[in-house]
Amino acid sequence: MKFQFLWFLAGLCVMLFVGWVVFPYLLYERKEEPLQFSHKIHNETAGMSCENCHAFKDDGRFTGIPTLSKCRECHTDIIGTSPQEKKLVEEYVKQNREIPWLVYARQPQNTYFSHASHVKLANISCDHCHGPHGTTDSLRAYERNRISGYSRDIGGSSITGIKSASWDGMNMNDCADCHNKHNIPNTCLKCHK
Amino acid sequence: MESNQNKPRYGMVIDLDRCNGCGNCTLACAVENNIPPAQPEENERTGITWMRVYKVDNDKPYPENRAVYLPLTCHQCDHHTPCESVCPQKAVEYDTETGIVAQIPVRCLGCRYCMTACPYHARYFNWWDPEWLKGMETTLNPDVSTRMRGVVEKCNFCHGRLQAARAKAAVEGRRAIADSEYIPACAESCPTKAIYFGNLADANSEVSQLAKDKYSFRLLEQLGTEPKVYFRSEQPWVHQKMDTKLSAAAKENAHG
Amino acid sequence: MDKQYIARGVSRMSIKKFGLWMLPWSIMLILGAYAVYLCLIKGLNQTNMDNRFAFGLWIYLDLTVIALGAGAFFTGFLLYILKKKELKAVINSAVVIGFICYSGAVGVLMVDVGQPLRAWFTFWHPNVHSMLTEVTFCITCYLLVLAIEYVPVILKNRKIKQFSSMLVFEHELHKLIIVFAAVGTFLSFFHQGSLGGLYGVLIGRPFAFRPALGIWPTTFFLFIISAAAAGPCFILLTTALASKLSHKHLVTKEVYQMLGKISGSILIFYVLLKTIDTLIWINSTSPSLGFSAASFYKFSGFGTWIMFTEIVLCGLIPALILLNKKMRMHFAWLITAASLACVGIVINRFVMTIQTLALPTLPFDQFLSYVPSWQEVATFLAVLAYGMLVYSLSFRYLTLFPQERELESL
Amino acid sequence: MNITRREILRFVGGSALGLLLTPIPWKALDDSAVWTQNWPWIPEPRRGDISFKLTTCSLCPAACGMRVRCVGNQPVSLSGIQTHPLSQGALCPMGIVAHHLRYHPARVSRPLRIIQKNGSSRSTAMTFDEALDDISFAMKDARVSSQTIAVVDGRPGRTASHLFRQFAAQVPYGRYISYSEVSLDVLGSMFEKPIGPLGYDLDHAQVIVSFGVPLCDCWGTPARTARYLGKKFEGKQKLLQIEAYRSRTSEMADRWIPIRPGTDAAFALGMAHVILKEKLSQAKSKDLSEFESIVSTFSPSVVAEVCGVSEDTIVETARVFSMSKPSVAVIDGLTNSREAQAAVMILNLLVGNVGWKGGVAVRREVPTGLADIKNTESINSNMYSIPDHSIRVMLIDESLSGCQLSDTLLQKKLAENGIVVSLSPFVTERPFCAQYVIPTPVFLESLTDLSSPHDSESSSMSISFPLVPSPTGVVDPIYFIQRLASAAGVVNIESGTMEELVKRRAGVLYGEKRGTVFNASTGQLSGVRNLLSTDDMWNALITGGCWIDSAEIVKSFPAFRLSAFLSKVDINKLQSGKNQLVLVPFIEKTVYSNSEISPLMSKVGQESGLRPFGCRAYLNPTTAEVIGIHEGCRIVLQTNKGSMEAEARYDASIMPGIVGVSNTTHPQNFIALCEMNDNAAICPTPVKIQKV
Repeated sequence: MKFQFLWFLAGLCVMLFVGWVVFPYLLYERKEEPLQFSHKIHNETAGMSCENCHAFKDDGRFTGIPTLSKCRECHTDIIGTSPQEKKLVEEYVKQNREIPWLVYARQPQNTYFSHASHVKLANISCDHCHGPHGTTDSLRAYERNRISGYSRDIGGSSITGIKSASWDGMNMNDCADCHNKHNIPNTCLKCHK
Repeated sequence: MESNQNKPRYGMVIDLDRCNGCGNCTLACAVENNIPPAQPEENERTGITWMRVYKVDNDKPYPENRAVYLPLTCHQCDHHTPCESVCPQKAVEYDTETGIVAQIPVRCLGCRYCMTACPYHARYFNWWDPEWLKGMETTLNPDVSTRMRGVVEKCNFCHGRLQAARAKAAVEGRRAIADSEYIPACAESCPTKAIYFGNLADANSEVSQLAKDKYSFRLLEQLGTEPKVYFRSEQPWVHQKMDTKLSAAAKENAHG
Repeated sequence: MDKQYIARGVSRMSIKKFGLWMLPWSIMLILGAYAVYLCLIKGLNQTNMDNRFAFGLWIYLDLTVIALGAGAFFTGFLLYILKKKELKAVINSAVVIGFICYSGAVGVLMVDVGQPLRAWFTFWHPNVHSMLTEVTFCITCYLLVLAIEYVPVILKNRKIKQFSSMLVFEHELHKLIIVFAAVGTFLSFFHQGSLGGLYGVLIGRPFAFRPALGIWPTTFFLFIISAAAAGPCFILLTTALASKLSHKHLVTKEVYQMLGKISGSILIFYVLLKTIDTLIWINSTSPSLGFSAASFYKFSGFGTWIMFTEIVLCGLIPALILLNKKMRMHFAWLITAASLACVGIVINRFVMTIQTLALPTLPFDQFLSYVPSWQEVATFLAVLAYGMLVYSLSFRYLTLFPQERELESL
Repeated sequence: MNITRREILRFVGGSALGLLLTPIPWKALDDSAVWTQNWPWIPEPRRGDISFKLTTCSLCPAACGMRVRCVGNQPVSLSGIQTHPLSQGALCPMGIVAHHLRYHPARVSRPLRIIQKNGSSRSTAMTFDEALDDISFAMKDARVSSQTIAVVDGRPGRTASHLFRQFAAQVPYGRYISYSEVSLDVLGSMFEKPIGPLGYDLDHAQVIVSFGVPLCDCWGTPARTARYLGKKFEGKQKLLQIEAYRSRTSEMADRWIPIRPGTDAAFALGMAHVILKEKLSQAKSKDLSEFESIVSTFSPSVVAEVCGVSEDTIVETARVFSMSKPSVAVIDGLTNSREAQAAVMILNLLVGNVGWKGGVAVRREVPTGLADIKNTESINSNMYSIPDHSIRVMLIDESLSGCQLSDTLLQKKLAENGIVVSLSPFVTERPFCAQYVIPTPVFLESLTDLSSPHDSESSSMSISFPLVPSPTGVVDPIYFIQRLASAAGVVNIESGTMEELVKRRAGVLYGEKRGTVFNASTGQLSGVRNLLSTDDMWNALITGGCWIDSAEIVKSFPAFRLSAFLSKVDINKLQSGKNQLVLVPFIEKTVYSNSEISPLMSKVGQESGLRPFGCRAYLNPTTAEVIGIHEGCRIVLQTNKGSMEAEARYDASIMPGIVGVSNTTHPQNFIALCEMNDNAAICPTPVKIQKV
């Protein structure tokens, strides 16, 4: 009898392992960014501020990750020693190709988000949602959900969806929770287009 | 539902005597809202035209036959919004901020119950996956998402334009937008200025003035859904055909 | 060769004959499966539905089969709650029919919606004001209940009985059957009703709209009662059909009588209410929305005769026949009346779904026509075929009619 | 050890329970739903900076100012410029989706040789030089056989037009053929000496008598309707629409006068008859007596019979027209016989509103700043004056869509061995007689100056400036003509790119210091005098601006002959089609006459039925019931030229006894059915109808 029960238990354990360890590993596809970028160097050594690249336009839109023209302002030619910069100048600036960044926080096309109203009106700091990435020295791998195609940052790092920080996860519930907390109306059209 | 005090309630007044049925509104709408061109098999009943111009005539024989062109779009019903209450999964929502009735295609499961509920037939189903000719997909409007087959869609007064206007205001530190900052594509594109758009909650706005005009009427007003799209015509037969208050009053006078 | 599966004391046709009988239905099912595949892969452009006729044959099918499938819950209700012991003779059959109707309906619904993979949103983000939400919840739950009620019938199979554990399980389950019957009844009352509400709430369709009693439009209650009336009739008919096809006495005359009597008494009640409701609609509801009721019947082919056929010909008349003991005793009359009653319900559901959409609402609208595409029809027939297959198998290998053994041994 | 079945069952049971305790089912459910929301095969709008650029629409001479919304450099939508003096923020249906034309399936980016073989045509790609060789060879051949080489220009008055004329002037037997608004050309040619370019000054007219011109349906400048409505509601302008069916225009018109199709000439001459009889005209014409004799047969009673209207209607219309000053009579040039056009133009001459404000405006030439052409008279001509089957090489500039000359006419003028070279961005049914197609840039890719719209009082000039590069292999019309000239050897022609030449023209205009310039970016209208430099002018013009000439009233005119085109006019001929079913085109003249339209136009045709779509026959219900045809059934239209299948549609706005036919899918099939007038335009054709 006891022995028979073991078989049941075995099945249970195997499945739990598959579900909690193997599945999450298989679910996400890791991709390296086309180019390494150090926020650290740019704001410490080059003494740039966030707004140099991530700025608002007069029409209320946010630049997000700047286009090549921004990089070109300094990197028309190689000015440093890093191989990554060499790559930037030779493969992108000189050939005038936009850098195909993999955007961690990229929302799907059906979602509308106004940085202006959150930053200018609600005075939310950038790292509240994006985390303190301003001082990082390198870019982590981009993880793509093989089924939904979303960046892992949207669903949050934990498969359970439990947030470890305010910037861990950017899906609808995260937005809704914050809106509810500050009783901002949660109507669909606020965030959908 | 919270009170809509001093919140805008966007609406339209369409002057039928000015409409020449050119179809600019339909096209401007399609361009603005990324509505794909027709599939070969598509027809008048399966096509997608958020803003649709009907030819309405007085049922008289030639040469007494008269007609007006009637641009028909979602009426953004204010009260007991028929489509909203029927959606099983909240893909339809009355936006208390603006009075606009939202349709969220990504939430929609395509049961089409809302379409049977809508008295104006202003809701359209994606019977096909959207397809654009090669290269044409580069002309899509980034402020509006494309839809997929099997979902319902409809007019939302070019909400993308409202969001853009709000963002602009936000950058300038303003919380509210001026009426002049927001106008849907159809109204903007009308060459004869037949479509007036604005805030009905503001008693002084051009639209609310026109809506009060004795020649203005609403379709199926008796249903009591308080649509926010008004029509206007000084031709008596139009009022008879649509049996409006005005024609009813006229009948009264005729009888005694 | 499959003798050991067939219940003791009853004889069934040879496996060959049975195979021949199953063949056409199987072909029908496969054809339907292909149509379904087309609809799921290419999208609903495969149907002849359109923006104006957004609901078509399939929704009509759903409303109809669920009304006819009501026999399951109602018989259960009568048997286990009201203790009408005679109905034990048909309860198994009723459960199987119920299961077929409901699973068929749910299956078709999954093809009918444009995005089946999002269907579960209804459970995750339900809009409690929507009749469709109510329908979805109740039907899925009730389908579960029916499945559970179906299990003991299967477990009683001669072969499966051999597993002792199964027998035990069956026994335990059977003790609980009354609970399921109660739950089933409760759920059914709601979704039968909300199916009626589905159209009754459509303020934008003055032809279908009905004022609310409490939170539900009158159609909510009319649908419950009409379903309750039609259910037993359908059981009666199917049983009669089964015994005709199998040349066997499956249940005693008394059972037929009882089903007929019950159905009749509910039907007469329904006809009364339906008449009152219609009068109110003609004189108050419809005019208040700016439409004279007459304006709905001025279109060729869709005159008032439909209303007459529905209420009088297929409502009042069968009700009277069923209530009249003499006529009820007469089997032919019984069958005729039962068929009429079912037809009445079928017409009612047609009027509610199809005619409502065909009628114009805007002053410049026209009366619309709609003809289903072959894909729609094939899917429709597939459900029929599926029903036939499941019922035939059940009839062959399971004990649907406990009385059969005695009646045949006589 | 051996594993029993039960053990396996237990294992499965355990893992089944385990599965429910893992995120797999829920995550899979959720993500698969998300997948349906972002299907990879559904195109996503491009992301990028939003900007607005200004230019001018080149689809027709109306030259509307356009505000182009761009994502990155990609135009995504078009809207009008509210402050624009001519277009006033209005666009037409084709204009509002013109940015799709670049992606039209019929677009060509390589020169094509088209071989016609019994009905079907086969096209093969070739290099630009190959095409050039073939054509110049044909030209040499033409010189030998002394056959005509014609350049056909649908949009005269452009810089390109000037180069075409230079070309025509220098090649032997060269002819330059233009056909902008033919009715005005007809009027012009009634004068003994040319009196300069003409235009209808509709804005200042008090009464407009329109013979079936879709004035309120995108004819001329799209802003026309709004302007008219404004005046109409103030009671300042009357529009009398004379037309067989209740078109959009007649719906809006102050009065609609339904006449039998094809009887416009009769009605106009009837009016003339009244005007002369009642001494309402002071016109001094050399051939007045001759004219009077012609008109004498057109007494109101007769005309009323022919047109199917009451006598009073004719008399009344004539009085209103001649008594209210200013007034103007308008007729569409491309769909009416020259007789009809002449008859209507005569009305303008009779009441003497030519050169009057609110009549037919006489404008001044807009200087090109290019070398003048010597023998202008000898090369300028119109299609009718060209003998049939005489053209060896015909170059048609279709690089800009707009009004088009009937293919039948072109065919008629072409020699047996004649070749047609079409300069066009598209290859479709349309240039069916072309042997060579030279691909040209399309709107938003091409740079061109635009001549004045024919419904405004004064000359104007604007520039459609490219916002996107054109695909490789596409050549500018003037580059082609320059290369062809040098290949032909005999010709020396203005050199330089389009931009250089147009810039020169702007410079000359600036030099002339006349007229005003509109600057779209500031919304300001300012006199050319007040501009600082020629660059100001140029920059204003290339960004949706325009130059408008100062109107001047012309005092004296050369003598004119009223009976010029009426030699063959015969009241009895005009009776044709009476008491029998007649076929008339039921195509909105302007809307679908454009060579190609955006696929999105399906919204106003195929998907809404707002405008004719497919092959349909529109009948008055009474007519239909007489023949026993019900809505939507398939019918066969049988004329003595051929037959065509169509879908019957009821339409109470169309005159009983008339079959209005639209064929948007294969226009040629329809044209093949119809009889043509001397203008090679469709005229009412008797037809029989059978059910399929």
